[in-house]
Amino acid sequence: MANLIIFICLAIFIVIMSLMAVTSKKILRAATYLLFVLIGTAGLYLLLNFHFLAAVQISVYAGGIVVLFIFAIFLTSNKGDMIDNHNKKRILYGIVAAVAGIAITGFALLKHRFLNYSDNPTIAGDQEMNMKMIGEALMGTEKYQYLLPFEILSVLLLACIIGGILIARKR
Amino acid sequence: MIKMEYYLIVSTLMFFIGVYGFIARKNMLAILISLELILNAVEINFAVFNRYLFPGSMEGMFFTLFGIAITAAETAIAIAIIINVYRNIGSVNVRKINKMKE
Amino acid sequence: MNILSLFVLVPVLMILFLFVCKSMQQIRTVMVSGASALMILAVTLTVMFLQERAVSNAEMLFTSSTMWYPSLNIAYAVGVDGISVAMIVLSSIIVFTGVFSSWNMNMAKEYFLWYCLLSVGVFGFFISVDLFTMFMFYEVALIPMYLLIGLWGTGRKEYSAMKLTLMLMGGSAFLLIGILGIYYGSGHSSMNLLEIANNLHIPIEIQRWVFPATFLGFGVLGALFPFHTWSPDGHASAPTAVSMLHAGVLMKLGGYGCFRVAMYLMPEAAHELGWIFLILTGISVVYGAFSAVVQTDLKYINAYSSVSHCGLVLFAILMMNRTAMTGAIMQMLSHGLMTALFFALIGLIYGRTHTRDIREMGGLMKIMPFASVCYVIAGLASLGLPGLSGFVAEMTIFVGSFQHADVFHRILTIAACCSIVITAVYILRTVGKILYGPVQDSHHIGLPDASWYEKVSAVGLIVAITFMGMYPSGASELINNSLMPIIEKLAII
Amino acid sequence: MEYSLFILITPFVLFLLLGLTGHKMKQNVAGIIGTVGMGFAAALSYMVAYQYFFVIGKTAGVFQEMIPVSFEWLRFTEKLHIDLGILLDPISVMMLVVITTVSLMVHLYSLSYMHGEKGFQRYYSFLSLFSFSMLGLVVATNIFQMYIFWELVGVSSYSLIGFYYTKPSAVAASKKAFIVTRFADLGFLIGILILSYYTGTFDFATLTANHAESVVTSMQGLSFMGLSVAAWAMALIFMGGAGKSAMFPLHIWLPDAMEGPTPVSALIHAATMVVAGVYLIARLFPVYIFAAPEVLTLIAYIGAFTALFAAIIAVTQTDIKRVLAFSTISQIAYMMVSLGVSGYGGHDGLGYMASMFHLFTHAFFKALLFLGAGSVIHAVHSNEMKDMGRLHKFMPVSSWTFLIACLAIAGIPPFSGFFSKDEILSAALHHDKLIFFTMLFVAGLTAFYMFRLYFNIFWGKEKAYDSHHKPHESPALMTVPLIILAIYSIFTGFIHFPEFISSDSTPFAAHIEWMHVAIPSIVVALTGIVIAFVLYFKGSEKPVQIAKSLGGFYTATVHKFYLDEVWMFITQSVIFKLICKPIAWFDRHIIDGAMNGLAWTTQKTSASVKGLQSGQVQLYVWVYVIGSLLIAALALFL
Repeated sequence: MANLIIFICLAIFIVIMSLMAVTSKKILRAATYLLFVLIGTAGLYLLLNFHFLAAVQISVYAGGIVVLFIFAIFLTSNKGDMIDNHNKKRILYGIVAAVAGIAITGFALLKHRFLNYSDNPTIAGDQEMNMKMIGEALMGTEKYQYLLPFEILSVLLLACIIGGILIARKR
Repeated sequence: MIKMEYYLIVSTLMFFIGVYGFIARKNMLAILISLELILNAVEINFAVFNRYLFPGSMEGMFFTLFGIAITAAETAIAIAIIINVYRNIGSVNVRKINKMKE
Repeated sequence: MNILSLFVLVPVLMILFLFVCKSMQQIRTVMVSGASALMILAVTLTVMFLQERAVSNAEMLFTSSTMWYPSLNIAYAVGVDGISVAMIVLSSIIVFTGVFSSWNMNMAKEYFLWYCLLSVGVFGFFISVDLFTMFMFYEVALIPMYLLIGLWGTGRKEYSAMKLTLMLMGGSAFLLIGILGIYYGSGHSSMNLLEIANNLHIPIEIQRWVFPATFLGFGVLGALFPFHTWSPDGHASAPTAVSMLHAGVLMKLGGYGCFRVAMYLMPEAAHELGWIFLILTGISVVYGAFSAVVQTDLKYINAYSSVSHCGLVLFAILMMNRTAMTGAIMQMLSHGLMTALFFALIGLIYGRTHTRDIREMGGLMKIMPFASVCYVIAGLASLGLPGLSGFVAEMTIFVGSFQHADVFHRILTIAACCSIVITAVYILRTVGKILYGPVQDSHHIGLPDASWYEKVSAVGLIVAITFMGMYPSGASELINNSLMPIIEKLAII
Repeated sequence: MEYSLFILITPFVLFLLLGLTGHKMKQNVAGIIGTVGMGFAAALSYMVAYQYFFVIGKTAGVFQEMIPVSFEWLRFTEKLHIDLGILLDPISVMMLVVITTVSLMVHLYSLSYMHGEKGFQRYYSFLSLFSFSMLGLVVATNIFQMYIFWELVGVSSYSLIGFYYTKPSAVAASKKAFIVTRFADLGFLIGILILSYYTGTFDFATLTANHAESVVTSMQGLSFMGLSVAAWAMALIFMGGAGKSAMFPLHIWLPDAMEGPTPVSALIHAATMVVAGVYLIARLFPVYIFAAPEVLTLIAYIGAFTALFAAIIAVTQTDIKRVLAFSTISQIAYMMVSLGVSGYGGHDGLGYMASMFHLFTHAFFKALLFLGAGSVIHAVHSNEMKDMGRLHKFMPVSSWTFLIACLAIAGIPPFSGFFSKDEILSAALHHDKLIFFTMLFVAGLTAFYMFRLYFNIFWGKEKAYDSHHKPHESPALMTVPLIILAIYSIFTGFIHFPEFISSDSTPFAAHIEWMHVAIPSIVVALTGIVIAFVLYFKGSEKPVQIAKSLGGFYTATVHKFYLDEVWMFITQSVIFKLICKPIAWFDRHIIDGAMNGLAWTTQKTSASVKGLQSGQVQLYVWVYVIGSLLIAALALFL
């Protein structure tokens, strides 16, 4: 029951912050709202007992990406950081797409009965994810083990670092 | 009891709010922020499905994990590009980036 | 090596040589020697063909075939009968004279490169007996046209080049449908014309839609009403030699294709649907002539006259008897030669007076007698003066067409006959306006007459026209025997 | 008689020689080469005639047709093929003589008349071409060969009328002549097509053999729009003949054709080419009379009308060449009438014989008239009668020869015209009284206008000639042909024509019907001459008064009954403005417009679709989202 209350609070917080993030006139505020959304998401992960994931979420997203955003905003804003949202037509388009999407997806979601569905996650997996298991899964090459994607990801990140430097450096 | 649908509704809302932002905003950074929202919503879904439908396994979680890493990479590159564009044309308004079209 | 492949190989070699050419002198040497080689080849082929035919009664001679795309049975199959030989001779004459007519082109190297590519397409088309290879060469002939007109043309050249290419491409889309229809309709086992004609049968239900597609596809190139409008604009903008080649040879591709592919492979549908096209061609003949009467641009006059004359070719083909078809092929030869001559002379006149408007010219006979006399000869050939090629071709067509006993064919024949009077009207109007009378524009006084290379081109064509006009049985014999297979096929129905 | 081929080859070779190398020759050289060559051809023709009529002569009482040369030129079908050959029979041999004689005279005359003209060599090469084609026409063995040379004759006539090509009126006249005759030839061609389709042959011999059996049997019972097919075919062929022979209403080109040099008018537009139509009808005469007699009646009436019509116009013309041109039309119409009223065989075929006879005599005296007119024009440098008068004392030879020709054409014995015209009239008398009286009246008119011409030129009032440039007699090169032709005009009448030429090649006896025909015609002719003498010999004012009293009729006649204007209207306004212009407009705007419209539509469509490809990723995303939502909705609700 307490979980439910926490969830509801988190859910309302996330939705409101998301809305603020996409409607805020000032880009720096938008970035801040994004940060709140991400933190809220980390909260959801904790509720789901994905502790490691929550940690990663906060460290990478909140610690890394949002900081990146804020630097970028400082580097690119000239007079104030106003987002002049005058294009009514575009906003209308966006609203149409969003509302329609929510309606259709929501309808599908609520109508659908998922298979293997257990109403009570505690029965099946209500325990903390073992760090040892995560580490083994990341470093192994067996089935359900992810060394190869992990390595590929590291190469990707390397490529990103080089790419980022190359693109952003002064000529 | 928190039902799975509750999580999904939250992620759906987040996703389409992101879509709205992507379509409606002009500032490239704001678009990128919307993009983060979209990705985040998807990642929540992975985690939720993992937990509720396949509680014994960890695929969903790892997918989320990799997703976060790739998002980070993508954002880094995107921001590098945006900064570069800004240097060249002095704006981050997407409507003004049409040099290649002409 | 098959002698026929040489016709494709020689222009290809010319292209290769042109790549390494540096000076105008070298380019001209390559072009003249190449074109002469083609002429000599054509004459050799004619002689060899006549010798060979005396001993063999095969439908096509010098055949050979190499499969190059087995999954669709596409082969590089070549072979000639009397009709193709006649067309090859015509093409070689026009390619040869065309070289002399474009003696002083700017960007000569590129120009002649495309020119040679065009020749590859033309010769390749006439020697092929494989449907797809034929189609491929057809396209090879079309594409250079766009560049030749678009880059070296005059006036609204981009518009005309675009229009011409698009319309012909539209035609070839139909053609492709037709070819595929034939291939699959005949049981997708061969693309070879002879094979399909002799051993396979296309069901009449398929013929009913394939025949119009094929005929229309080739008909667009043969300036079939109402798909002829590329012709006036295209010819008006094209440079001299391109006009010559286009009107002289390329438009013949249409007639030849209608005859070789549409009529030969689908005789049942030809009998059933021929009347529709007969009416269209009948309209072409008269309509083209009437339109030519009021034109003021020399090239437009000639283009409409081509519509009329090429209409007569298709008209005669659709009459489906031996005499008329002989006439059709002779008309192709004759029209090819005289139109080429016309365009060569128009190019010559335009190059000097810088106008093609007949209202702005007059009395050229005094200024450039040689060119004017040639123009008169071309005109007389066009209006069917006995002794020149136009007469024999037209008369063969008329006599042949009149051999039908029913009123429909006869009325059409008589209507087509009327065109010779209208032809006389517009030819004499033009001749009277530009050549005779007092000199209209004082700037024209003192313009030089034809230079030696222009004379070579004009005299070459006149000789060919006169030869054919004086000794028609040569051409007639060459063609006539080769018509038997198709006549038999048409007559069985 | 294979050597008759050289009659054809000589002028052709001359044409090529003079045409290709003439401009490098001296004028005199070219002229002499041409004349000598023509002389050679003329000598050969006389030899052929002599041999044909007197050495080979008749077999079984009939002059046989001979084909000394013939080869296949172009094969159409198994049965139909064009042969080129030489057919000798009485009329073709006669034509050979006429053509080469007149042609030689013209060649000779032109040496002096055209002296110094620019394009002298060209002139001679065209003359040779014309002679070649005309000779080829008359010896044609088949109807298609005739058509071939028929066209060639047309073209050489075109070139010669337009000889002064810098003169717009000459160019227009040549164009008109060619197109009008070409139009008529269309009928000829269609006629040939019909005829050859049914009979399966082009050959004259086969067509006319056994009372035109092949035509009669093959077309029996066939009719089209109420007329038998044979009649259609023959009427269409007559149309061709009418075009060349300038029958009403296709005569309009002939007066204009006088723009050509005068000797050309003499050769082509008086003596030879214009009688080709008559010759054509004569050649196919058995076919006409047995297969399509109704067409012969038509020919007779058209001929009679044309004769009268042209004679009336001739009375009022003031350009001397035009008077002669209308007189030519009128005289050719005589020949046509004569064919139209003729029967077949023996004395019934009198009209046929008379027609050929008149053709023969007319050629000489009309050529003489034209050459004489040329001589006069040469002297006074004008075509108009008002610039002439009292020339008799300046140029006696021209005057006397002209007088002889006038007497011949007026039909005064013993000049040649009397005999031939007399035969025509008596043929008409026995066939149709109406035609007879018309022709008799025309004979009077002829006498009147010819003497009007004669008196106006050589007598009447003397005009104020330039004192430095008094008219003078033409040089000998010009007067000799005049004299020779005058001799012909006097004596050819005495040839006993029925002996040589008749409808079935069987000689018969014809005699002059003094009471019914000859005396009335002489009286009528003399009346005409006397009226002319009274009115014009002294140059009185009476003609003007008469003209005034006639009022509108006179004006209409001077304007040739406005036929030129009618033709002009038809060609310019109807054909050019109402047919060609709209068609050209239709082509440019409707057909081409449709094609361009197609292109335009494609362009517009792609332009509007192009808006979607704005390069704005956000829009793409929107479309993508909406699209995927639509698909999702479809999957959900369907």
